[in-house]
Amino acid sequence: MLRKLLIAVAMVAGAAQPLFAADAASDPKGEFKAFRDYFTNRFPKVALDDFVNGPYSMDEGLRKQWKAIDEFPPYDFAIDKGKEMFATPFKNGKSYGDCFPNKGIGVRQDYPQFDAKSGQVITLDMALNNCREANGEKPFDYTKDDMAALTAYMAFTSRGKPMNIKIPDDPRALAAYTNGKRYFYTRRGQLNFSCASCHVQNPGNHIRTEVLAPALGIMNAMPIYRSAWGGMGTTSRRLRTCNSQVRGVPLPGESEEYRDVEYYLSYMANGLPISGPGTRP
Amino acid sequence: MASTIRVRAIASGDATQVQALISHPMDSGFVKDSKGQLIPAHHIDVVEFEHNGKVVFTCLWGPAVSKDPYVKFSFKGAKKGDDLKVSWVDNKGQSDSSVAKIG
Amino acid sequence: MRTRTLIGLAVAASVAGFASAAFAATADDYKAAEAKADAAIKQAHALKNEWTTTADAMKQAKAAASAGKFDEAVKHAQEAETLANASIAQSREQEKLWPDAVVR
Amino acid sequence: MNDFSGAPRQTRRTILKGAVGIAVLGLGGVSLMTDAHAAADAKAWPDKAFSAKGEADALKALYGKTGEPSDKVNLDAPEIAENGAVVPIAVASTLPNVTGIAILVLENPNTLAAAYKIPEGTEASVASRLKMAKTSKVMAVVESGGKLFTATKEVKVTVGGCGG
Repeated sequence: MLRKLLIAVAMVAGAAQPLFAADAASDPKGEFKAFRDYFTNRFPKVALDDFVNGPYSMDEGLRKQWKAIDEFPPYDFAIDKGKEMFATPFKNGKSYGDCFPNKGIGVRQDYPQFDAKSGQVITLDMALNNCREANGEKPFDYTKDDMAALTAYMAFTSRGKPMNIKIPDDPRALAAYTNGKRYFYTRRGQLNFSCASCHVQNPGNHIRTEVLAPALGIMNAMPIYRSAWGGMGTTSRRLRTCNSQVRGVPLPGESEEYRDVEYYLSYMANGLPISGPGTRP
Repeated sequence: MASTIRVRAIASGDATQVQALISHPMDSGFVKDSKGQLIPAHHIDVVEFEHNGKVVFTCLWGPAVSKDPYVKFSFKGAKKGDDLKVSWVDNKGQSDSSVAKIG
Repeated sequence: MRTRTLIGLAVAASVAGFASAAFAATADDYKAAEAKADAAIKQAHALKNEWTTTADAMKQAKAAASAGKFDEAVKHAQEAETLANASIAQSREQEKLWPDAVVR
Repeated sequence: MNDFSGAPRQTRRTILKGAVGIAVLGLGGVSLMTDAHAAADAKAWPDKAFSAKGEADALKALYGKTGEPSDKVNLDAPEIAENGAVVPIAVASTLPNVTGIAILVLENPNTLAAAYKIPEGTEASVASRLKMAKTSKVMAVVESGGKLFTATKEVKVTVGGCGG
């Protein structure tokens, strides 16, 4: 019975979509323009650069509370911790800065990157753990604490810089982009939601109790201090929470799907300013 | 260990605006951990702000103050370069203090 | 709003009663039900689309089984199998449907 | 005079600290603030007021009196809290001789959330962030010239600040 019901739900959902020539082939440039047009047409009053502020760009009452909290935001402790970690050498004398261009300062907007050598998408979080392992240190947990502090500091030094994601002329890069896009639009979990169900079709609307953030620029605010967590979380933590919220079992932090969806969404946000670290309800 | 206290104190004319953020769990005593055990109340009781030997502001906080608590107030009589001392003590007897320069 | 309806339907589905075993189940009955559920869960896992409710039902099944309540254990294992199969069906549908949703 | 002395806790401390505790108790709340080694002192914490249920009991325990509404008390709180765990709430007043500000969340398990002592020279204005268990009236209380004045506003909470 359940099965029939769900299939029925899925069919209805499918039929309700506009029937474009449905194929999985990717045209990043065309999709970039369509994605941007969709959000700017739907929210003509929201300034383009304001989309990176997520639900606060959609709701006046929330925005006021955000401004009050942002006067002295709770992620300040994470920025300071990350800065200290950045300044502290590994046992071999090297440090995080040695793994990045410009010593890691003001480079957040260039991630994720497609890495031709490994043939996969490397996010900032993954680059940090790769850096640790290359220097004989153990990798950090991908969801919070140390990793969130490091990425908070790196985002802070990159604030205002426009997102700058490249899809090199390499079929594997395009495949990663397409995989991210697939993950973003695929319904999952018992509630039968895709990322897009919330963040494309319903930004600004309430779901249960939250005001949904627009997908445009959603990665620019990472990592975030989320009141519901009572602490900092990385992109992986946020994606894991999204999965659980639709009653799906989350994937491990920085899974290929998570990295690819970050690649897709960050490319869609090209040109929009880095606003992380952010606060969210 | 890094200080638990962040202070921004800015003198403008006669008044000095003070904002402080303190790293503290502020456990209410009503929340259960992942094993279903109640996390005992652990919160800051008192925060004191002192300028030139005079207490200029006192916070008395209960468990309903948010995690990593924040407070903003203004007082008169200080000038740029003065010290502002901030100290807190919690219900477990832990404490910290810090001296900030008024900017 | 469509999403509301969807939540409604999915929630309704999750609380709709599962056919409960109308017999006194044995440990062997449970083992058979568990094996079937595990196979479906394994497949859902390979598709990276397990549902949290599937995992919950399986946990309840195991707990009931270790308490010797096999009727209940079989019921929960069947529930888990049904949910796992529904998630597999969802994945299969979505393999075809997702491109329709892309903003282009 | 403000009754910030918090009798029960003081009594316990008195037992612990003997004569010193008694001496401090005798001096009362105001003298505590000019203590030579001036640092936050848990003895100043009014535990009776913080464990009180209901506005009347909380105010009685904290100030020894009840208040009356006043349009000179300005309570700035959101209509809908983005999350009950972090609700920005600010209180300000144009009343003269303000000596204290308190914030009460009437539906919280314990009504009193925070109290502030305002010595002379400090403005009658404070902003802080509070937890709210559920939708509730929030009451700002200002002590001015020995009397209490209040302002109340309902804040809707959809995600409570007490849960996990």
